[in-house]
Amino acid sequence: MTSLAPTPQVIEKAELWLRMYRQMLAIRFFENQVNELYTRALMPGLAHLYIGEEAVAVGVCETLERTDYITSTHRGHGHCLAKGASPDLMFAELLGKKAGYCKGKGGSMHIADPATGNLGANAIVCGSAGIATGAAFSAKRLANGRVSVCFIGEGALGQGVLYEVMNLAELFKLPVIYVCENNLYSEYTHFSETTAGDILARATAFGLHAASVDGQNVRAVYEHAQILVERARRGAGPGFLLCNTYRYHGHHVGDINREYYRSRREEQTWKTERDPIANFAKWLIEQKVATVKELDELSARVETEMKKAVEFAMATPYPSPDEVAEDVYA
Amino acid sequence: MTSLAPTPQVIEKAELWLRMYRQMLAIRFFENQVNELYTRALMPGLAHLYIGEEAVAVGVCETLERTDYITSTHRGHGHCLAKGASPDLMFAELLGKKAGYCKGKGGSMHIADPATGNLGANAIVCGSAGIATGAAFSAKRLANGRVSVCFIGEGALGQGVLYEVMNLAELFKLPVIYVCENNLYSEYTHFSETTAGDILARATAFGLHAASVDGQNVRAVYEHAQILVERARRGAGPGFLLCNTYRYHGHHVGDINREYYRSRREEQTWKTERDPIANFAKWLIEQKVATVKELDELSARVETEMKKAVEFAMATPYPSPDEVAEDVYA
Amino acid sequence: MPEMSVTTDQREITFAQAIREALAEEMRRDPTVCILGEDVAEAGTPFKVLAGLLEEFGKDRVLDTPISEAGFTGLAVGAAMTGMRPIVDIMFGDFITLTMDQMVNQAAKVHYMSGGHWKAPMVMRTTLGATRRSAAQHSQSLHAWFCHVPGLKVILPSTPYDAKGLLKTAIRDDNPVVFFEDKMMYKLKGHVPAADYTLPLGVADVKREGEDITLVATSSMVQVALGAAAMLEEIGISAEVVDPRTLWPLDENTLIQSARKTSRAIVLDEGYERYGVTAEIASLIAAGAFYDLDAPVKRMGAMHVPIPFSPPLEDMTVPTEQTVFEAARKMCGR
Amino acid sequence: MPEMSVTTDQREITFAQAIREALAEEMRRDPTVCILGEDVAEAGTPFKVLAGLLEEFGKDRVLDTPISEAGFTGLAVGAAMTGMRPIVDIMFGDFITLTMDQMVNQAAKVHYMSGGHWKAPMVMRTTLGATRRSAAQHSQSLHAWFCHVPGLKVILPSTPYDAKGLLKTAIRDDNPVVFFEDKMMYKLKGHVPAADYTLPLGVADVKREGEDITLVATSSMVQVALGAAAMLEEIGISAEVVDPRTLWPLDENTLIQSARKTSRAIVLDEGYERYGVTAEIASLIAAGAFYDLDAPVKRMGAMHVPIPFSPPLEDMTVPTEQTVFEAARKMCGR
Ligand SMILES: Cc1ncc(C[n+]2csc(CCOP(=O)(O)OP(=O)(O)O)c2C)c(N)n1
Ligand SMILES: Cc1ncc(C[n+]2csc(CCOP(=O)(O)OP(=O)(O)O)c2C)c(N)n1
Ligand SMILES: [Mg+2]
Ligand SMILES: [Mg+2]
Repeated sequence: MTSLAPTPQVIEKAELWLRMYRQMLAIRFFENQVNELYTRALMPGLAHLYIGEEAVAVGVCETLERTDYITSTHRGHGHCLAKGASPDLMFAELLGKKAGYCKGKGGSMHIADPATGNLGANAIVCGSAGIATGAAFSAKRLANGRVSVCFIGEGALGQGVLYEVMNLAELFKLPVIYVCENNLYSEYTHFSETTAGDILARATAFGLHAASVDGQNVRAVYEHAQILVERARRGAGPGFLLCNTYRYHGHHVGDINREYYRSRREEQTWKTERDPIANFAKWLIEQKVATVKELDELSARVETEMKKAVEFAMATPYPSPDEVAEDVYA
Repeated sequence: MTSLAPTPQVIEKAELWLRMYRQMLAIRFFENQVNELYTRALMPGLAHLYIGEEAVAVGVCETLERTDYITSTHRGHGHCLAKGASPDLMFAELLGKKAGYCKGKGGSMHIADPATGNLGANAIVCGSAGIATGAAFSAKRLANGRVSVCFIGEGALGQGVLYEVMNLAELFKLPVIYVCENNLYSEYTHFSETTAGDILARATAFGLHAASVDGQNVRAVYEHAQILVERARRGAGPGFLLCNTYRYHGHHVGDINREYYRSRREEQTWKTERDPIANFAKWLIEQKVATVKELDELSARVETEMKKAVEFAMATPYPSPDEVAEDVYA
Repeated sequence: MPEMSVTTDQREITFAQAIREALAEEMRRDPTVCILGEDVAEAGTPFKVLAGLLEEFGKDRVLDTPISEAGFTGLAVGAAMTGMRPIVDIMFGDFITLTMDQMVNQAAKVHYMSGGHWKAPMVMRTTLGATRRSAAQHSQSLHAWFCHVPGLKVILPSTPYDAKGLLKTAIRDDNPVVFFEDKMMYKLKGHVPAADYTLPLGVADVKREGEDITLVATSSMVQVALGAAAMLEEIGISAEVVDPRTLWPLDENTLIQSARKTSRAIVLDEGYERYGVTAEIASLIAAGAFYDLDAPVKRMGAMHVPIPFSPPLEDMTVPTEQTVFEAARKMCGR
Repeated sequence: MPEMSVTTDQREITFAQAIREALAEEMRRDPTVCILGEDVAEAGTPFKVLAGLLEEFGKDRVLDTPISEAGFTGLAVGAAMTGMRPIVDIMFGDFITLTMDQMVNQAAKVHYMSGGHWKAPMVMRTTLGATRRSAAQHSQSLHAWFCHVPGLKVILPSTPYDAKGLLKTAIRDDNPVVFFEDKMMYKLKGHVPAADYTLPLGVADVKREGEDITLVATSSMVQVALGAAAMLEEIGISAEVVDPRTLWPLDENTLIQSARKTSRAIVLDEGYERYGVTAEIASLIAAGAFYDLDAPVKRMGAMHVPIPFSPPLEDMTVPTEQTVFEAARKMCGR
């Protein structure tokens, strides 16, 4: 067994790497609980799991300050957690409980949290692109140094409003980064059937600084995001980060039989060869940032935390009937 | 005085060149009459003159068959005439008369003519991009060999739906060509203030075959359009033609004082140095396709034709009141 | 499509099957009919309504699109103008927000603006209805917007029989037609004859005859009204349930005559109550049955709130058998 | 802005000036107020309503945008959520079709969906009204759509005084507000005090008192109603003209009380009559004044046709002083 010490760069960032690893675990265990809640018919409606894509949310959000903004998608739990939300209040929201982030009114697809700069998940594909761009507009006008990150799936490339706001962002030189998670499918259709031309070119055509990255490698995501965030923050304008990734589960928790649109083999390859958590763990161990045992313990702690969060959410009450008409107007 | 004979290529195309010249004159004289009708308060509403841009409509439409489709814009008289419409029925439409192309119900911004494949002018910027793409979809499905041309101003580059339909056109390999007339302004704003990045790149990013051309040179427009039309017709997919041009008049007939958004000098330069008709006339004479006298006579004939068309339109009646509720449903 | 083999006149099929049959029959009948939408091909839509159509009609007629509601709706307008009869599938009615320009400024107006020269024979199929725990952006019933627009026709079927007959008519219609399906109704079964039939637009259907009160109900609210009518019967109130079936054209006369007969009316629709369908119908009845009404026409639609996710809250936002029963009982003075 | 120097209480300014003053005053008062739209800066909009604002407030606060109605409205939603108070300018009301997703699925719902955590204090200014010979895509009055949507507020001013006071309130409101201006009214003059004032939302204004019939009228129809009322006076009919001013919130009570007093009501609005504003108000009055009405409530809106270009046809599509006069006379039995 080799016993080389970790390199200085690794030591310097050890805390960061471990935090990122922890966040990725948090997302995975959170989503496992969601899946279980659904399977046990304890969750109202549906949910879209982020499992497999953890490195994207974590890699990007770790480059942000708490006061920076994000907008998210229907597949939003990962972004939300990575930006710092509490699992217990998230589960409460998923169950429609009053203690939830949105008092139960939003549910899985609308979690929002001003405390962590989360402007909200969005159930309209690309529905938050305008909002994220507008948050960057405010940041620039109010000169508060914030940046705004707009998470979108590659399906959102079909929505014209994306091109409208990228054009606006570049014209106004706004500090916004569009992070496109290409997980190969939008619902049950492969992206190549719906996406002509070249994805990055669609951003550079509007003048954006664009880059592509392996979305299963959290360090790579982090490094690329850092460059775009730094550029945006110093006023150099908007960026676009294409993250190539994969969702392990169905489009939503109820999408079980998937063979008609993608093979089990394909799923298996991604899971075994390109798992962002397993590969990151391997690297952390190789680099002596942590031992197997330490990582196992961390994993157990995070899993327990998620179970407790679910228990909290299950026990907490629904909103009372009179709340239905509250919050329509500010 | 040199007396070289015209080259064989020129002779071969002489008829074509003269027809194109005639069409350009027709547009210019048509629009002059429109301006006069407005000035004399004889025309209801407003109109957007095509003067200065004649080479684009003519150069493109001369590559099309009568059965091919076009869609047009608020600045649509030129496209309409170039595709073969009759000035008298157009004037009747502009005056809201029953004899007009749309029985007076459409007016300047909605002239449509099935006989010449004109799917209609459109008062929504980029409003016809979907329609033109759909016509190409029909052409492909019905295998009738037609192509579809979508005229848009550069202002339409701001509308997201353009990118949606370009993507669809490329995915479905539809025979549609988007002809973008960059006349530098959308209403009172210079295009550089509203258009980030690179225009051609916006089309190529979606996989379209794209080209840029001097829109004041009708032969150049014709040649570039021919390539794209030919490609589309043989099933090679959609194209995008950027035509750089200029409108001599205001955004609409009432836009008289324009110095706050563009200089008289700029206008003067385009008019004197880059006039598509004058320059084409010069070339026709140089190439011995026609003499000065012949062109002058042609010009006089066309002008007279337009005056007669106006007279017809002035004399013809308005629709009767009961027609108001007709044509709502087919 | 196994249901095709059942040919007796007692045949019962689901609402989803009825839709699918209508589409398949019209596609067989007319080669210009095609379907465009997100996940309509292999997946047959998330609601599986179109399952099997790809296999029968192929990729040229059942086309998966990018997530570009405006784009493919616009494409359909142009295709309709030039010889096709496209059917666009807008997965959730909430997404019609993205198609309003294509539908309202283009499709609805092209016939009129061109002086009758062009027409746009297309159908938009989309959904409505809450109580699926889908929250505010996947639960709206926005059909009132389209009803407001001249040039469009608007259909809201409430049974498999109506769905099939009206959809076939819509596809053959030369105008842009919007067809709203209640998401919660896809599994509802009902009698649908195996033989070919169509139903006319603009003809209301009396789903249940009664004497004491008229319940005008659309789409999802028809079953609610029938349930309430059954409850009312138990306390001796005879309710008539009238389903306009198409909101434009609208069979005013049948609605008004029913209200004149019963002298009382409640109008039920799952769209927002304010400035919606219930307002139009209530004001027509209030005027048309002015001299016969014993009580003001009552309107019951969705509560004026974005649809909440939380189940106990969501359930409060739409009329139920119980709330309709109570309103009717009160109106009848019991 | 030369009109600013007139400070007597008799000051008369145009509708356009009133709008501009409201904007300028609020922009001075609150640095987070900014304006986004097409040709709003140097050009001050095609209607010249914003002339001078760029000069006073600069390019950072009066921003020309590309022709991207969805994009810049969406941007405004996000800006509103994060500390700005944007005002978006949608040149013609017909183009709101392009903004429906941003306004309805985003702006209107974000406060509720987030459990009250985020809010979107923004104003959309846009136009309505026909008879400008602008044809079907530049003449619509589509405000009924927004009225149908919980989470939005909708204002339709009919005088310079109302316009200024209501716009200032709209800008200070913490919700998304849509403000519809009648294009034909920009040159209408009226009294507007020089001193700062605001007007509350949800309070109707009786523009003229009367005894025999109530004319409820919005926006462009208020002047029509007043003209008709003057004609009616000559034949001895006293008409009350009530302007709701804001359609959401809606001052139901004032409308109903007026109808109860006069026992007859006509509701006038330039939107399409079918499934529009007149339906909502007529059904409210029919129910609220049920026991006091001598005749069915009459609705007068735009004819159910796309607005035609041809002047003699276009003029037939909207209510006029003459048609309102005749309807009212008939209703009063003359
Ligand atoms: C405007 C709109 N159209 C359609 C849908 C239905 N829908 C929900 S998620 C989805 C696919 C999104 O794909 P992608 O953006 O790649 O995200 P992913 O689910 O892969 O994370 C679709 C079509 C929607 N929510 N919004
Ligand atoms: C969707 C939409 N937004 C705004 C307008 C108002 N408008 C009419 S023409 C025009 C400018 C169009 O510019 P461009 O496309 O360059 O065409 P050009 O007038 O230069 O020929 C604008 C903003 C419109 N008609 N439609
Ligand atoms: Mg995807
Ligand atoms: Mg231009």
